[in-house]
This record gives sequence, C-alpha cells and structure tokens, in this order.
Amino acid sequence: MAALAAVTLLALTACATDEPAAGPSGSASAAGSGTGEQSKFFVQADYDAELALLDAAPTGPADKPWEQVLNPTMVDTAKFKKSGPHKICFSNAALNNPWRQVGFKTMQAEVEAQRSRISEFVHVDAEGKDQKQIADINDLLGKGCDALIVSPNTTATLTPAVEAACKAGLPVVVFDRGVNTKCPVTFINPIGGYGFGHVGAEFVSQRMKPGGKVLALRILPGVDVLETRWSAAKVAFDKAKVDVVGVEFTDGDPAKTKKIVDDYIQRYGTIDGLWMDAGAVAVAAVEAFQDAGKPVPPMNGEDQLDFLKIWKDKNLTAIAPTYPTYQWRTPIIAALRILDGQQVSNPWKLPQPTITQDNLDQYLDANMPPLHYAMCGCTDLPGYPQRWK
Amino acid sequence: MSARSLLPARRPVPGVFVALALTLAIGWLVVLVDGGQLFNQSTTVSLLHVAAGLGFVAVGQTLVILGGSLDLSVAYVISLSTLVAAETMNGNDGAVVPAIGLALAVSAGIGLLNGLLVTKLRVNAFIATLGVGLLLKGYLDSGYDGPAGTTSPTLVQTLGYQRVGPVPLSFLLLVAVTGMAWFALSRTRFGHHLVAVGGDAEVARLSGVRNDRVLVTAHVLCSLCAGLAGIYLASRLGSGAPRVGTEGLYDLESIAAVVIGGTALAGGRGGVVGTVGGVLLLASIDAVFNQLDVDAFFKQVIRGAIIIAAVAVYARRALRKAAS
Amino acid sequence: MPDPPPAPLLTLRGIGKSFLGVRVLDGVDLDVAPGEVHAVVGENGAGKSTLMKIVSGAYVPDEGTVELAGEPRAFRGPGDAQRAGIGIIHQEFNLLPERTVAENVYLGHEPVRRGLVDRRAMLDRTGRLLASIGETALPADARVGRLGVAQQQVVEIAKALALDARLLIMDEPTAALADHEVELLYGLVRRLQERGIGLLYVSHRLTEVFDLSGRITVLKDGRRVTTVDTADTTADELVRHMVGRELSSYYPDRAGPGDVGPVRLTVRDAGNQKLRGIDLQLRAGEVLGVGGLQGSGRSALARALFGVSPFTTGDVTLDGRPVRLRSPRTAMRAGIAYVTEDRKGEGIVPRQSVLDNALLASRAIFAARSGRAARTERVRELLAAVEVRAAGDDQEIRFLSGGNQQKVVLARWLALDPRVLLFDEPTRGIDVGAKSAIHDLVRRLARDGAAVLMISSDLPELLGMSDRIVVMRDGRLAGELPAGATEEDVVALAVGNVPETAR
Amino acid sequence: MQIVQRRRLPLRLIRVRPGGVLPILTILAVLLVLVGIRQPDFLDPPSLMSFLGRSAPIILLAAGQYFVIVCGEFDLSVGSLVTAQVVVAARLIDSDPARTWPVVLLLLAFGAAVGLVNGLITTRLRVPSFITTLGMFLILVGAVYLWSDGSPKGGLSEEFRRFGRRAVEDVPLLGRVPYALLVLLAVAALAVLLTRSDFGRTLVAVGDNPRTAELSGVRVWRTRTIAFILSGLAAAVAAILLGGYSGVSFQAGAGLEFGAITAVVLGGVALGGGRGSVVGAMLGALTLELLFALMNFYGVSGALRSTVQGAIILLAVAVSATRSSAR
Repeated sequence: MAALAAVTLLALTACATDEPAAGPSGSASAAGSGTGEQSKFFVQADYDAELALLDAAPTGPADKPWEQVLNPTMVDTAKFKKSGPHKICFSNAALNNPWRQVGFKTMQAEVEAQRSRISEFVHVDAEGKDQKQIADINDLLGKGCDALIVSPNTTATLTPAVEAACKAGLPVVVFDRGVNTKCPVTFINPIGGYGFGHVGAEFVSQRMKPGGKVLALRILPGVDVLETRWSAAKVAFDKAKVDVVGVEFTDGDPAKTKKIVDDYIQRYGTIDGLWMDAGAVAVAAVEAFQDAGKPVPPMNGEDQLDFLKIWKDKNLTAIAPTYPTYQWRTPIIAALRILDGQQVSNPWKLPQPTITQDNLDQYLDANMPPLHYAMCGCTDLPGYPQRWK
Repeated sequence: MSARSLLPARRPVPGVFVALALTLAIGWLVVLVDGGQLFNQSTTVSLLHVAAGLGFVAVGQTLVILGGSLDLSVAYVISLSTLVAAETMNGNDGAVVPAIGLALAVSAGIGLLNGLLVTKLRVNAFIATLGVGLLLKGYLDSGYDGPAGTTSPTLVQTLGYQRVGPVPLSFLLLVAVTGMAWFALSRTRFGHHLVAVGGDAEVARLSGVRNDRVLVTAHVLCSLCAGLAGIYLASRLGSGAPRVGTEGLYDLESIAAVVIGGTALAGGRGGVVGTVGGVLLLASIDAVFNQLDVDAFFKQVIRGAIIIAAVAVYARRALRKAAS
Repeated sequence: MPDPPPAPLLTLRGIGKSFLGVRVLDGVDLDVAPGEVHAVVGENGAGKSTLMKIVSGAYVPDEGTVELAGEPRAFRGPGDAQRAGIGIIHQEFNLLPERTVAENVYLGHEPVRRGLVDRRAMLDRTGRLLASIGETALPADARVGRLGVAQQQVVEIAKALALDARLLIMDEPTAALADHEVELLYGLVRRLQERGIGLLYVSHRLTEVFDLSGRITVLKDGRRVTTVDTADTTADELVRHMVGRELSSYYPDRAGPGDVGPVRLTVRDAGNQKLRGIDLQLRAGEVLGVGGLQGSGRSALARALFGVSPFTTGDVTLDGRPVRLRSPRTAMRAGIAYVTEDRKGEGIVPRQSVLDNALLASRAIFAARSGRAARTERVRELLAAVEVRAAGDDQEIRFLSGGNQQKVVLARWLALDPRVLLFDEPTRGIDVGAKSAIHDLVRRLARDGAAVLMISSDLPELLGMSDRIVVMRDGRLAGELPAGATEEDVVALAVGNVPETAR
Repeated sequence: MQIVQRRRLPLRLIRVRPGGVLPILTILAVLLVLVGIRQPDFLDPPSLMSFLGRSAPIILLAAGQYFVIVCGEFDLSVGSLVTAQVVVAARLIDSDPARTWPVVLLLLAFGAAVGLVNGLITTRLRVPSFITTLGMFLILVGAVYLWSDGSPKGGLSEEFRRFGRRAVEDVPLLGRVPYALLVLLAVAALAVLLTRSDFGRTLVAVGDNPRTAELSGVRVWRTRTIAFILSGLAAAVAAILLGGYSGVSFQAGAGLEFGAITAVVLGGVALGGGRGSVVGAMLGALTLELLFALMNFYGVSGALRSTVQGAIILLAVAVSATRSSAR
C-alpha cells in the first residue's frame, strides 16, 4: 500500500545507536558496602559530566533559572522560523504525581503568560502508559501543530515515536526524561539524577558518624530518573565507606515507609543516616524516627513544602537537592524561540539548585499547600498563588 | 410452553456495538463542534493501535472468563513477554522467530502454572493469578531496572508500525486472533467444553468433559494472548519494558472490556466478538476525550461509570429474558 | 423375567467407599445383564447414589472391582465411563441453560469432522434422536433455558441416549416427569432393552420398579441386603427389606369431622402469569392435596400464596382479613410457611449448621431483641420434636440425609407458628422411613389447627394424606375430589378426560 | 434432636473445621517464631504494641472485607476509598483542629454512603460486585484527583492524626498502647459480636445459599447492602487511622483492596461466601503484616518481596484448598 505513513518507514532506524547501557560501570562496585551491583543505568561519563555541571556557572538571567543554561552549545533553528501565533502541542507522560501536577500547572501558566504568541495549546495525557503516549504522539502529528513538546514516559521505548515526530518536520522539544536520539531540536532538563543523588548522599555521609549505618529509601525500581539518583548515591556511599544497611522500596506510600523505617530502627538500634531518591515520603520517614523516640539522623529530602516545613520546625540536619519543576516553563520558551528562528542550546541544561540550611527560609512558604514544590519558579506567573493551591 | 419460546435463540447484536456506534457518532459530533476532526487518519491509527494492545489481552481474558475463571496476572505476563522477546532479538532480525517462540513459550508456561493452580490445587482463580502475578512482579522488579533488549528493526517496522490504509497490521492481527478464538469457541470441542465448564462445571464434568484440562488450556491460551500483546508492545516500543503491562492496567482493563462486551463474569455466556467491541468502545472513549483534551481523571470517572452501566444493562436484559 | 444370562454386562464385586471416615458403601456386589433392567432400591442414605456415581465414573471406589463385559475397569472420570459405554440420567438436571439442545445432548462427545465440531451433524443427529423418542416438536437448536421442565428431562434422556451406551443408569428418571411422559419413558426403556442395553434403574417409586425391572437389588446402610427376581417378590416385602420393618399403616389417619375448623385462607379469582381464575378455600385442621401434572401450576400456586411470584389479580383473605402477599416476608408475617420442592437449591443452606438452618426464618422475621436465647431454645425443642438425627446441632446440614434435612426445614417453619403450611413435594427423594415421619408430622400439624396445602406427584401419598384434593391443569383448578377418590379420578382430571366439575 | 454418635469421636477434638482459624494461627505462630529468632526484642511489649497499632488499618479493612466476602461478594473499592477519605479529610480539615470531629463523622458517613451505593448497584441492578466495585474504584480515584486537581491539599490536624499516631503512655506492663490498637480492639469486638448476631449468621447463610435465605424471609439485597456499608465504614475507620499514621498522600490506600482480600482468604474465608470467620480474616491481615515485618528483619531485597509474598499466599491457600476439598 502506498499509504505507509512516514511513521512506519522511519521506525526502521529507531533502534539504539546510543544505548544507555553501553557505558562502563567498573569503579562503582566497591565490595562490602551492601549496596550491591551497580545499576545498568550507571554511565560513568554521564556521571562525571553531571557532577562537573554542579559547579558550573550558568549563563542567562540570574533571576530566571528556567532560562539559564549550563555550558550552552547553541544550535541553529532558522529552518523552523514561522510567523505566529502558534499552535503548540504537548504529549505528557502522566499527571499522576504532585511533581508533575505542579510542573504542568507551571507550564499552563507559562502558556497563559505567552498567550499573545500561542494560538492554541493542545495537551494529551498518556496516563503513564508508553503505548498510549506513542499513539498520542502519532495522533498529534495529524493535528497541524507548529511545535511538539514531549515529556517521555520512558526513555528507550518512546525513542521511535519521537524520531517519527522529528521526521514529520516540526520542531520537537523533549524535556524531563530524554530519548535515545539526537533528532529533537533540544532536550531540556536540569543537571539530572546523578547530581541529585550525589548531593544528598554526600551530605548524609559527611554529616553522619564515619562508618555509620545508612538506610536508603527508594520509590520503586526501574524508573530511569530514580535509578541514576541511586547509582550516584551508591558511588558516594561506597567512597565514604559507610554501611548501607538497607535499600528499600516504598512505592511512595508513607505508611509503608514508616513501617520500614520502624523495623530498621528496631533491627539496628540506631540509623545514622537517611537517604532517599525522592522527597515524597521524607516527612513520613522523619515521623517514624519521632514516633520511635529516636533523633532524626542527617538526611535528604526534596523541595516539597511539607518537608521544608518539618525541617525548619524540628531543626533537622538536612538537605534538599531538587529536580526543579521550573523546567516545565522552559519547553514553552524554547519552542517559541525555535519558532522565531532564534538559536537555542542543545542540550539545554538547567541549573539544579540545592536547598540547604542557609537558604531554607527563602523557599519555605507557609501559605502554599504541603505537597507544593518550592522550586517551581512560578511566583511571577499569572494566577500565582491560586493556581497552585 | 408456547411455540414462540421454542424458536432457536437468536443472538442479538451485542449491545456493545450499539454503544460503540453511539459513542463514535456523538464523539464525532462533539469533536466537530469543538473544532476538531475525530476520524482523521492519525487519530484512527492511534485508536486502532491502542485497541490492538488491549485487544489481544482481552480476547485471551475472554477465554478464561468464559470458563468461569479469571486471570489477574496478564499485566505481568505482558511485561515479561516484551523483555523475553526484545532481549532474545537484541536488535537482530535473524532472531525474530526464536524470540517470538521463546516469549510465547514463557507465557504459555505461566498460563500452565495458573491453570494448574486453579484446577489441581483448587486455588480460587482470583488468588491464584494474583499470587502468580506477585511472583512475576518480584522477578521483574529485581531483575530489571528499566527497558532492556532491542526489538528487531524488521519487527518494529512490520508489527509495530506497518499499516494498510488507516488500519495497523497489529489490528489486523487482532482481527485474525479474534477470528481464531471465535472459531475455537464455536467450532471446536475445546470451545464447547470451555463454555460448558463456565456454565456449570458439574454438568460438564458429569458429561465427560475433562474440566481441568479445558481450564488449563484456557489459561494457557489466555497467557499466550498476553504474550502476543507483549510481543506487539515490544515491537511498538522498540525494546522490552518491565512495567508496560502494569502501567497500562492491562489486567483490570481487559476484564472491563470483556464484561462490557457482554461476557458474564461468572462464565458460560458471551464471546470474543463482544470483547473486541468492548475494547473498541474503551479506545474510542479514549480517542474522543483525547480530542477534547478532557482531564484524564474525569475520563477515569466516566470509564468506571460506563463499566457499571454496561453490566447493569446486560443484567437487566438477562433478567427480562429469564422472565419471558 | 427369565434367569439372568450367563455373561453379565456389568459386574460389581465388593465395592466399598468412605467419605471423611464414614463408610457409605461396604462390600456391594451387583451385576447387570445385557437387555436387563436391574432396579436398585433403598432408603436415602442407603448408598444408591454413591454406587451409581462409582459405576458412572464420578467417584473412584476405595475397594472392590468394576468389570464391564468381563474386563476390569478403573474409570478416571465420567468421560472414561462414557467412552466405555456407560450413560447416566441424573435425578437433577445436568443441562446448560445457555446452550442449545444439540449442544447439551452432545456435550462431551461432539461429532467432529476434520478436527472441528460438525454443527450440522450435531443438529441432525439430535433431531433424529428426539424423533426416535417421540419428541418431534422440540427444535434441536432451541436454547435449553427456554424449555419447560418436562422438555428438559427429555433432553436429559436424549443426552444419555446419544452416547450409544451399553449400560444406562437412570437415577430417579421420573421424578420430574408428568404421567404421560412416564409412559413414554416406559416405552423407551423397553426399546433400549430390545437393543440389548443393560439398565440400572434407581427409583423410590415401587410401581415403576415392578413395572420395568427384571431383578431388584435392595441396599441398606451401604450394604446389599438382597437381590431378588421381581416376579418373586411384593412391594411389602421390598419395603420390609429396605426399612427392616413392616409398614402396615402407611399414612396417618385423616381428619375427623370435628377436626376441621373454619375457613382460614380464601383465594378468589386470582391469577398471575402462570395461573388463571384460582378459587380456593383452605380450612384450619385439614390437609388439602393438590394434584396435577408437572407444569400444571401446582408449584406456581404455592409460590403465589407464599409471595415468591405473587398473584397479580384477585383477592386473598386470611382468617377473614384481606392480605396482600407481595413477598415471602409478607406471607411469613401473615403466618404462611412454604416447604419448597427443591430442597438442595432452595431449602437448605448447605454449609451452615443444623441450628443455623433451623433459625434462619426466625432470625429474618423477628427483631433481635425479642429473646434470642428463648428463641434458640424453642428451635432446639422443635428439632427434637421432629426427631432430626444429627451428630449435634452444630453439624453442617449437608452431611445429613435428605429426610433429616427436610425435618430441619420443617423445624425452621414451625418456629414461626404458621397458620398455613404449603408443602411442595415434601417427601420427594426421601427414604421410606423418613417419609412416614414427615407424613405424621404433616398430619399432626393439621390436627393442631394449621391449614395444610400439600402438593404431591406421588399419587398414593396424595390420596393417602389428603382430606380433600384439588387437581390443576393448565394453570387452572380442574376440579376437586373428596377423600377416598381413586388414582384414576385424579389422573382423569389432570389430563382432562372428564368434564370439569364446575366450581 | 437425636445425637448420633460419631464413629471416631477423638477426631472431633482435633478436627480442623474448614474455614476455622487453626491454619492461620499456625502460620502466624511460625512467623512469630521466625521473628523471635531474628529479632527477639520485637516480642517485647512496646514494640509489639506499636506493631499492632500500625497494623490496625489493614486488619480493620480485612474485617470489613470479611462481611462482603462471606456473603458472596467482593469489595475492590476499599483501597481507593481510603485514599479518597484521607485526601478529603486533609482538604476539609485544612489543619484546623476544630474541624476534626465533624470531619471524622463526615468520613464515616462518606464511607457508609459509598458502601450503600456499591451495595445497591450490586443487589438492585444485579451487577456482579467485582465489576461494581471495580467501577467504583476507578470513579473514586478519578474523582478525588479531579477534586484536588491532582495533588492533595490542606492538611490533617494533630487531633485527627492522634488516632493513628499517638498512644496511651505509661500503661503498666505494656508501656504505650497506641490509640489505633484501642480502636482496633473496639471494632474487632463489635465485629465479633456482629458475626454472632442474627445479622451475622444470616449474612453467612446468604453467602451460602441466597435462594434459601430469600425464601426464608431474609431480605437478601438488604443484608448484602449492609455488608457493603460495613466494608465502607471499616474503610473509613481505616482511613482515619492510616491518615493519622502516615499523613496525606495519594498512595494512602493504593493496593489495600488486594491486601485485604488476600488477608481474608489467608484467614480461611471462602471466596464466594458461606464460610469463614471474622477473627480468621483479621488474623490473616495480621499475618500478612508480620510477614512484611519479617522481610524487613531478614533483609529480603525490596524487589524480591512480592515474590516471597506471592509464594506464601499461593502456598497457604493451596494447602488449605487441597485439605478442604479432600472430602
């Protein structure tokens, strides 16, 4: 049949020219630390690059981290130049957790802020299903979008669909998780999981007593963003020679978290350090220590307000590396710049600030809901704060 | 007994197709008013792709439900099958046949385990397949931390993306599988026996049907269908994905599609054609709501209501039939 | 009938079987010759059904041997036995309501051509099979769920015949059949005999046993008492073997003239989907028998009076006050009780204790506060009064014999002090000993002032128990007969041979 | 009634009634011994108390699920109901202590209402409860996300959280007794009383043979609906305790329905109804919780847990199924 869509033809080349597993992971598996083998997600070069970025100075307006870029490498976008207003389409992986909710609201607010330049904003939610997102992207290609933003549900599995979108000729902007292809005009994300995991683990291992017992709490296995966080933490812990007594999955369920922490406290008497790959259950973990009548050990959380609040109230020894939700603003900005024919950086690495004891007060806003993310960069957007409440 | 009631039972058009037609008609209209177009090529292709994935699973699920059983492990079987297939192929076109064979064999093995637990050890199907699902979940969680393997490019190109006009190859495969299942149900002893076991296990047993064997076969076929769905998804995704089955809620959605399609949850009544109707209905609702950019959560509410309403309608109809 | 031929078709030797340590069969010997009808009789719980299930492969015997045509066989399931040529017609329907007649008839051995079910052959053969037993009106592709009870029984028989069985087991085959269908069955049995098929015939109805069989084996408590040639024995002798005692007076005395009280229940011109123009009076102290063919509306009458499928037209008065019997609850509150004919499906709650079964209705009707302890005590007394034999009132009722289950059901209703009792086939499938106990109970209840309506297909029972008999036909009352009427009178009314008695 | 002598009387004393609590007690005892070997201080009163307190919500859910399962139905909506309750509570209380009690009452009413709807749809519209409650599951999850814009809002007051998090201190011998445990004991006592009541016995009869029950004057639809309401109420109490224990999140009730059903089945209650005890169901839940604690103590790798859980469930249920089917 002649009607073979471009989609189908292109799929041929979909497969892995740069597989994530390709990198070596040799140095990571220091013995005797109980952290086990290094994840196949661990790529030494990426790890090194991300850690280097932590200290890099961003370019761009200082008060707008979502427009800043670390180590920019500009690409030409003249061929996408088009007169506005534009129809921008967004294939979203899911809206099923507070992080994505806050992010998406931020993105919507950004769209509203740019209303004069955007005629239509089409959003399709894949509900966390790879299969649906592939179909969604295909569907969007038939809708006459001027630019396509994709937040992939899974890196590897969405690659063919994104490649097909690139071939369709419209500018594609990918953010949050990446894809295994260079075809999008730009890929926007903060420094990433290694940076997150490293910052938390380094803090915990420095503040706790040497060789003490660390409990690592993870949400669930197999999510690339979270896997990289853990693999970086593992490197840090192994290097610091602390005793990682447990790596447990909480499913993001606070009740399960409390039970696990409770049992570990019982089993080991004391836990000297607490690391987690996401902040969702940080408060529950703190409460578990409180309820057991134990001091809360040095720990990390994330920039969710409930954690920042308990941190301040209970005067914890804590740190909050972030995976800023302000990155949801950037794709809109990038898409409009591309459609203007302006150069953008690819990759577009956003800074990834860390909340520490020193700047805690700056981010803590008692008026926002407990699961709001402080690093939303949304205070200047239309509808703040009501939209996020 | 009046003569009228002795007429051979005509199978009415399954209500699900009426609902499907209505949904598409209303959806088309609403989308049109909204300024969109429901039946353009890309939307249709997407709809049929979504339907194909769920369809394979739901057809298999129909078989076990007809037999009075249930399979809650399908979601994990799908994930496992994508991994087995993609890892065996590892991007190699030459390995397609062994990979598909191995994926199906592994799936069939799980189906066999399900079947044996349900029949030989007399574990309630709900618990048995839930338990097997947990076993698989443990394996997947501990063995894989993300997508693995690479599907052969040829398979991606054909099963994953090839289409004839607006109809994807995978949907044609679904039609073929449905046809085979329909044929098996109406024209083979296995099919007759399966419906009998679901209708009344004791009657079937006393009529010389080997209930256990029939149910085990149904479970194996169900898992095979799930395995096939896995192979399709592997070719769609380009690699094996350890959580694609659970993320897609294929276990509960397949059961929903089956009952929306008019198959009695208790077994003994229904068929695969209705199931495909149910799958298309769910996919159409997805498509319409996608076009209208309706909140996914609202869609979920609607979906829940539709499942209940559909079954209530069937129950009412059955009640009226019994009263006449 | 002549002596058994030398080469038996089926030979059972020393069959034994236990369930949960309870021995239900012990050293049973039995043989059936080709062309012979061998009847098996015995009280319920004597082991008849278990024995039949062993022959038909549903159970595996713990000890003993089964030989078919001289070959020892160990059936691993009903399918095995079927392939060996053993068919069984069950007491309860073994049909799938959602499937067609043909699909039911050929279930388990569908005709196959090139590996596929040959639907046409299946329909053709079913049609021929049905025609061969005189059922030409029944389409082979009708859904069984839409058939009446008698037609379903025909399907059941056709199903067994379709097997080309060498040995056919009939377990109470006439239980659900109307009289003319019983005649049909007789003809059928004889035709089967001529073909050289051996028949094992299990029945409580001694008339049939004497009409059909060549030899009779009596089972009691899992053992074989005797095997006799039918020609050499009498009904009295058989009953003696079965129960170990003489049953001289089978039925209790009828109500005397002073026993019958005022009119308790009046039904005037009532009807519903299955009933038309019902006019009926029921007096305190009397037993009103209801006769008629299966499907003539007898059960529908009881179910209408009990509010299960209520009357849609007409009036019902109870003790002079109009009542609306919309549901079992309203009927119960009005003082009506109903002992259903389908004990297993509607009478008992199998896995609950004897006491819970007996308390079921009281718990549903009375408020919890009104003296639970006293209520339980009373039900215990009733259980004792009706002489339930059980290992304790915490025993699960499914382990009791049919007769004892029926007594528990009766105790359940007696706890409500009903003024009107509706019995639908109260002794169906119950052994002779328990039968007479139930008869005594029914009469005692009437004597104590209850109005009793009793449906029965068992004519001697109907005639023996009733003070008055109404006969139904096609959803109407066909006529009324006084005590002392004959079986012929009842049958004539039931099939419409005589002009209707205006009433 | 005449008592017929059983043939082997001694058997009766050790006879394991199908649906009895002996098998689950055995499993529980084995797990306790295993825990005792690995973590002796777990069996000390304080930690045992806190374990029982934190296990209270799932035990309550199992008790609620028992009523539904024993009358022959399913309730798949309890997990989503718990989530909905916790999220609703947080938004309505909005960290205002004064609203605690009104909201608690509202939650109980909400739970009962959801149960009522489940029950009515199942009994009056004759939709199999698997489907009814699956639909309700989807509706509740969708509705609660929709209502809260995908992210829980507000917060629970300390008063509200007390039930699930705090304890009565300085109790002789036991140390601290969690409020959750007290709530659990009270509800468990109520549940046991209820199963012994007319309603409880009738409920089991309905599960065993609804036709007989109907013809004996039982309003089957009403009985079953009440069972669903009880399940909804149990979910409400569980939500109050769980919200108290761990705070607000969308994950609060995730997967609890399967946990509760598994626990009930593990406790010897027959799916399909008619057999089993509420004590068994609650012990089943306790056993599951102990199993999870055991895995924490033995350091079973997080990812392998579901395998262990699946294997133990299959094993336990298969063993009891083969035992009870050996007639």
